[in-house]
Amino acid sequence: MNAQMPVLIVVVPLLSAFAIAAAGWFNRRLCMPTAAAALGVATLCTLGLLLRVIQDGEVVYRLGGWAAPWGIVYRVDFLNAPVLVLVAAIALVNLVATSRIVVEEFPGKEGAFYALYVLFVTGLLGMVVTGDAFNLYVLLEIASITGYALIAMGRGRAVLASLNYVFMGTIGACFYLLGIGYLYIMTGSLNMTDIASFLPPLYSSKAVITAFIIIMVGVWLKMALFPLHGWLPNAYTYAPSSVSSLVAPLMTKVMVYVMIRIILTVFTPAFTFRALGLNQAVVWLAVAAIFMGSLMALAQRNLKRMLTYILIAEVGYMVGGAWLGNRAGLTGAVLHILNDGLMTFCLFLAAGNILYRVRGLNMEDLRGLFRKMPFTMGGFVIGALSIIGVPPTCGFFSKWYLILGGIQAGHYGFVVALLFSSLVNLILFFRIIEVGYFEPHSEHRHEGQDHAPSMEEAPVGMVVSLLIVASGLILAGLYAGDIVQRVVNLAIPESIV
Amino acid sequence: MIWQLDLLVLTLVVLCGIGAIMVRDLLGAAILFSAYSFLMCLLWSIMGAVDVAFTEASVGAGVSTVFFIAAVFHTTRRTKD
Amino acid sequence: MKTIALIIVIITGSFLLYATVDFPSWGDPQSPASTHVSPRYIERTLEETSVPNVVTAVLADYRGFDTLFETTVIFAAGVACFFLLRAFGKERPATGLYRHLLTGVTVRIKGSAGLPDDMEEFERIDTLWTPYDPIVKVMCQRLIPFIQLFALYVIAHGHHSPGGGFQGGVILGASLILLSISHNFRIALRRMGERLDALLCALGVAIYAGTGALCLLLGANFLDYSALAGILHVDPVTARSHGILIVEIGVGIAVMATMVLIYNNLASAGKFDEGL
Amino acid sequence: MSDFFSHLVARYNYWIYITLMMIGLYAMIAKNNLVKKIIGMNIFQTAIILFYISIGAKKGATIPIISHGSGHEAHVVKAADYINPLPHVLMLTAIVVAVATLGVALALAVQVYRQYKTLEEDEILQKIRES
Amino acid sequence: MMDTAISAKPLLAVLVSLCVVPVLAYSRSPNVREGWTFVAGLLKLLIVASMVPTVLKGNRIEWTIARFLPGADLALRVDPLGMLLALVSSSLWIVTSAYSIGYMRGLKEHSQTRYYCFFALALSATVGVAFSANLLTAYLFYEMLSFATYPLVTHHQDREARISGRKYLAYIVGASIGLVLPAMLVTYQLAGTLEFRSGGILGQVNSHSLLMVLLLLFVFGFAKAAIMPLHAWLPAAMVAPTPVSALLHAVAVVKVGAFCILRVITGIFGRELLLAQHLGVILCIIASFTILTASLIALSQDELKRRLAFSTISQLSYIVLGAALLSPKAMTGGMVHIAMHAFGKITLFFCAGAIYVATGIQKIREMDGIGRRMPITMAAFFIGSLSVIGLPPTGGLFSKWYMALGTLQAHQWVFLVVLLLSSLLNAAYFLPIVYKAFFCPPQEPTFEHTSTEAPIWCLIPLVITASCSIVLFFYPGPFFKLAELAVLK
Repeated sequence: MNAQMPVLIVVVPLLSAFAIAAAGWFNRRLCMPTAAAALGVATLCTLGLLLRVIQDGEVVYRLGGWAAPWGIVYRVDFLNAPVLVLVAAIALVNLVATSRIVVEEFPGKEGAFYALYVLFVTGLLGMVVTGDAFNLYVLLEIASITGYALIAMGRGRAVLASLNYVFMGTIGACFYLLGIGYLYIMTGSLNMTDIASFLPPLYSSKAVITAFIIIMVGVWLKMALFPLHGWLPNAYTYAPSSVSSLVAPLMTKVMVYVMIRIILTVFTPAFTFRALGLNQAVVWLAVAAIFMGSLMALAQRNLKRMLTYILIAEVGYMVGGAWLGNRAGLTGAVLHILNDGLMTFCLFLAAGNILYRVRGLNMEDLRGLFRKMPFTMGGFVIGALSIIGVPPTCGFFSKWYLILGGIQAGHYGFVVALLFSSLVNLILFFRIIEVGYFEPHSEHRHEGQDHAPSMEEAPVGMVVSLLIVASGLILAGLYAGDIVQRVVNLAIPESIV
Repeated sequence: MIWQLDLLVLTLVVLCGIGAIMVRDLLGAAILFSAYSFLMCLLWSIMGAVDVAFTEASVGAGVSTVFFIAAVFHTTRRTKD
Repeated sequence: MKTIALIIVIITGSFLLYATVDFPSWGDPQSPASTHVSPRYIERTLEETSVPNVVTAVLADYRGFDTLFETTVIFAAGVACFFLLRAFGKERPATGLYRHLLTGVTVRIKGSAGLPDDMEEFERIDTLWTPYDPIVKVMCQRLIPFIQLFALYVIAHGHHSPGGGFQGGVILGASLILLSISHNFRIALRRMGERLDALLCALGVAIYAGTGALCLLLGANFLDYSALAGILHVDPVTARSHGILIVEIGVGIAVMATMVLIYNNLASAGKFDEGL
Repeated sequence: MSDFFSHLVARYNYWIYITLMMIGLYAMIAKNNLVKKIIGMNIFQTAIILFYISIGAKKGATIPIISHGSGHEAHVVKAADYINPLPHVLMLTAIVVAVATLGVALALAVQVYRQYKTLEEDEILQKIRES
Repeated sequence: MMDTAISAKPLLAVLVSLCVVPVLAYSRSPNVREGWTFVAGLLKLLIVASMVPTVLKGNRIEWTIARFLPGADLALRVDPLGMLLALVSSSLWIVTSAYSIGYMRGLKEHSQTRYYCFFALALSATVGVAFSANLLTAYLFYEMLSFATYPLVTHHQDREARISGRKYLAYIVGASIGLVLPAMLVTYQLAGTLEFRSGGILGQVNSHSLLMVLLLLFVFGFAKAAIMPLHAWLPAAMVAPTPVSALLHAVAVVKVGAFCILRVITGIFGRELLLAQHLGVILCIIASFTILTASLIALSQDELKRRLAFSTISQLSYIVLGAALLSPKAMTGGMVHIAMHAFGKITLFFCAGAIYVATGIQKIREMDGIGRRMPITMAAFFIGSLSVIGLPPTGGLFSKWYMALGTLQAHQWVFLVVLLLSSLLNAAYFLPIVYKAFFCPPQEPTFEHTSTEAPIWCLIPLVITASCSIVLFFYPGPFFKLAELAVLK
């Protein structure tokens, strides 16, 4: 079974999705445990795979037994193994954490919800693990279609936001597909490494350059890089909280992974960073994204909406870091995929907990929360510190590498943007913490009671999950050195210094 | 294959495509889109992609159109553009 | 908005046009696409899978994993439509329309109770859409079995001619949709209930994924049909051919059920009472 | 002139696909009606499929179904005789993806209409602003 | 001669107070809670003290907790300078805990559990900074300290606390992210490490302007040291309960800021480099400016705690000045000043708190004749003042004496004048209070004859710290030994 681990990651959730869909028609209480079991197995497999990769290096799995350019292969290396662990673990924790909400939010449709949930995760895992450019497109569409449906079930403008996301997402995916078509017409192959082996003589070909740019635009659309971010804030704000804490941390991160994969594996750094000469422009785009995201976040009065804009800024971090084109920057970008996934997950989970109890996420709803929900707010504060970049939370270390990369590349605009965004994040989060800490809870003020409103935490499962994730942030920070040395460093080709 | 014929079909495809997005009636647009799909299917069978053409004929010209009509039936035919 | 769109479109378009300069010319047999990966498919499909239709072989075997997810996409879309639109709890419209079958007289009954559904003289008709066209009705009634037969042929004969599980499944689904359109929604629903439909949906894809998983249990890689040789008592190459057939059947079932599921949800706007 | 024609014949497929794609893209961005946008989306996707099929085309070749008679021992299959099947396979998948997206998009459009009683984007935004 | 022992003791010293936090959070009864605080405080002091002999022998104790970056691990190292700060802060924690009991109970403050928890957390961070082996670890604990003290500063949770809290974070965290972080990154980029080494790690850098920018970034970035113009948070933070002001704003927080600057000067730049590049003088000028200006402002303050706050600002710059003079004597003096000033200033704060608890008076002009009502408190206040001014019989004399000698050693006459002038100013803003308290008649004669000392829990600590100041006059040995070792290394 050890040899089959790469495919089990995808197949176990996939099969469970059908079981869940069927179970939804007979016994709806079976849905959640089935999904949890499947994701649990997938998480174990990803962990096993990570260990194997650390031990033996790259793992290649041939689907259907066909060799690389003819069949589809899975390729697990130092770049995607940690991302796999991240995706599976976050999906599992979120599933357990939000099981209470789901029953209340989608009565009668748990079967469909969990089937879509697991399929979404399958899609993401597949995107990360695959070594075939076209296969990635199909899995991207699975993740997208399930994502559209999940997001649309929220309140308010969710449906419209989701439809908007459908249009933008389809344009993005189609651009990606078109780019792959351009590569196919020039090389005749769909396998990533195989394409890479044909490309060097074609680096100056207009078609290849166009292919690269189209793919990048498509991927940027999907990850909501400024100025292609228009769909994201509404979609993630109005999504149900059980969904936004899954989609928001993972979708953008996986797309960043895809971008790095294409830059490094398909096109090789020699093309991206030397032949193309777009580094500076893209990093400036990222700088604009960081500034825009931070400033827009300042203008928001709703916690979740603020988080979505922070997400846009964070995308800027990773894109900028990856395009700096040096080792420190790429290390920062890859590390930030992992850290930012955890951080945003922590914050969205906390927002979900708050929403569960308070029924609103506007500033005035957050009053007195430190008294009312101390543990949730504790988790929130740790997440916030990580986003701000305070050691020993993990956010500090990725930011460290990103800034170091900026200094090494001499791109001071990027350095300034990162520092600026850290300071803005400090303001953003302490504004919320102030409201929660200083202002008395509104209900009690009306009733005229003098003090000490009773504690009213979210359900235990939700709080415990949040605290686990929060402690994960600190652990990931404490072990940042090991993660970088044992995994991330080896994910970056040696040609990059 | 005869490139003149090919060109003719291609022109028709473009015309149907433009028509589908220009006509001020959603039902009409759905039917024009169906025609577009069918012409596309012709084009592909000319190019020898029989399986794809087959699929497009059943999906694009068939089921998709039914979906469009079902959706329009439950919403509205009216459109401003 | 229009000008912005026009600018974007023109920029993108000219950018893409600019790239075509470096393309190999249309239909060039020496282009990389025709010389690198695909020749092996054409030259060795027959000996490796004994399927003459190269597209089917590549679809279900060489790149079978793509197709598994293609089917999953369709499944996901079906579940998504159900998830988005389905509104449980049947409320009938306030007035029911009933047609006396012998005379064609339409009766309007107020109140949501209405007449029982299984009466022989009266037939419930939709309040929104009440065509009465015996020609269409009878013609479709006669046609549908042939359409379905053709669909089965397409699925089964995918090895040797254009077609396969996907096309056959769509045609099969279309035949049920045709029933729903030509008669009415409830009759079609009686033929294939919502639960059955949803189960078939999952079952079809599960057949596909299950075949793959079976190969895995038999010690080969996922979707390596040659591992089925031991169970099917044939040589590995024929086992591949059989494996492809099994998979195509799964695809057919899944696609058929999903098409009906999407149609049902769209056409009744999730109420499953009155259709198109 | 003949040079131009040969160039035209060699390329016009690509040009047409770009034209169609831009029609679709334009509809998706500029159109106000949601169903029109969905139509645009499908045109966009179909155009890409056309592009892929054009990649697969091969002059002087036939459809990729290998003829195998009874005496097939001596039969040698030559790649140049058959059209490249790979793009066809890919595009079957793409068509399915397109129809799946279409289904979800239409379901969303029906929901939007249920919520706002209109399919025009500007009217919807107007209603959101008013509420 | 110099050995390095590997031992988890420094980690234990950091963790003791951290581990007690959950216990504190879950103890329902106040007595249990305070009992645990004492236990943790004593344990901490014992662990720190047990390392003193090793350090005095000139050896080091190291412990690496986690590996962060190549050349910058999360590592602790006990050396003389760190020991100095750790010793001061951990011993004063116990005293402050006792004082807190009297103060918090006396005023019936709310949320005392939270208060003790974050207090313990802040102490962990302080010892963490003291024992940091490299700049990154120091930065980590520095930030931890900033956030742990935020709930303490804003303890009252009212409008004023909110504004002060905002100011506090904006200055301290803003400066550390905006200034220290980039400076640290540039240093890392230049040197490839962030370890504190005796000769500095930037030796190979030649660019004068780059070094100057780095130095200024560090000095202003560690805003806890309250170098002007980044000092405004300190007076604002005086809204906190007095024990917080006492321990954190006389000992832990501000000393950590000054300590970090010392570390940067000795461990990152190195004395030789600063001498060679003539960077010490710039620092001296900045520090002198702060010393004089803050003293002048203190003169005009009427609220006692605010006057003490400005006095703290000026005294902190003594430490920086001492280090920036770069002569061994001055550096020793600066380092010892950490301890001397801590004991003196904490006494003063305790007194201010005791006056507030007993009478509710905060303004100096209302303090006429208060010495008759609270003789013990005001006597302690007098001793504390002497220590801060630098007069015998208190320990404050020695640190200033060494600094003065240091100016001569460095041939910087100007700064000798600054030192003397500021001492005069110190006397000018402290002694009138004492004079008025004892010799002016009270404004409200009704209280004239009632002796209203503060609760006993308040009184004992301030007596202890005041006597410590005197003891340090007679036995300043250990601290000087530590400081001299630190300078020599």
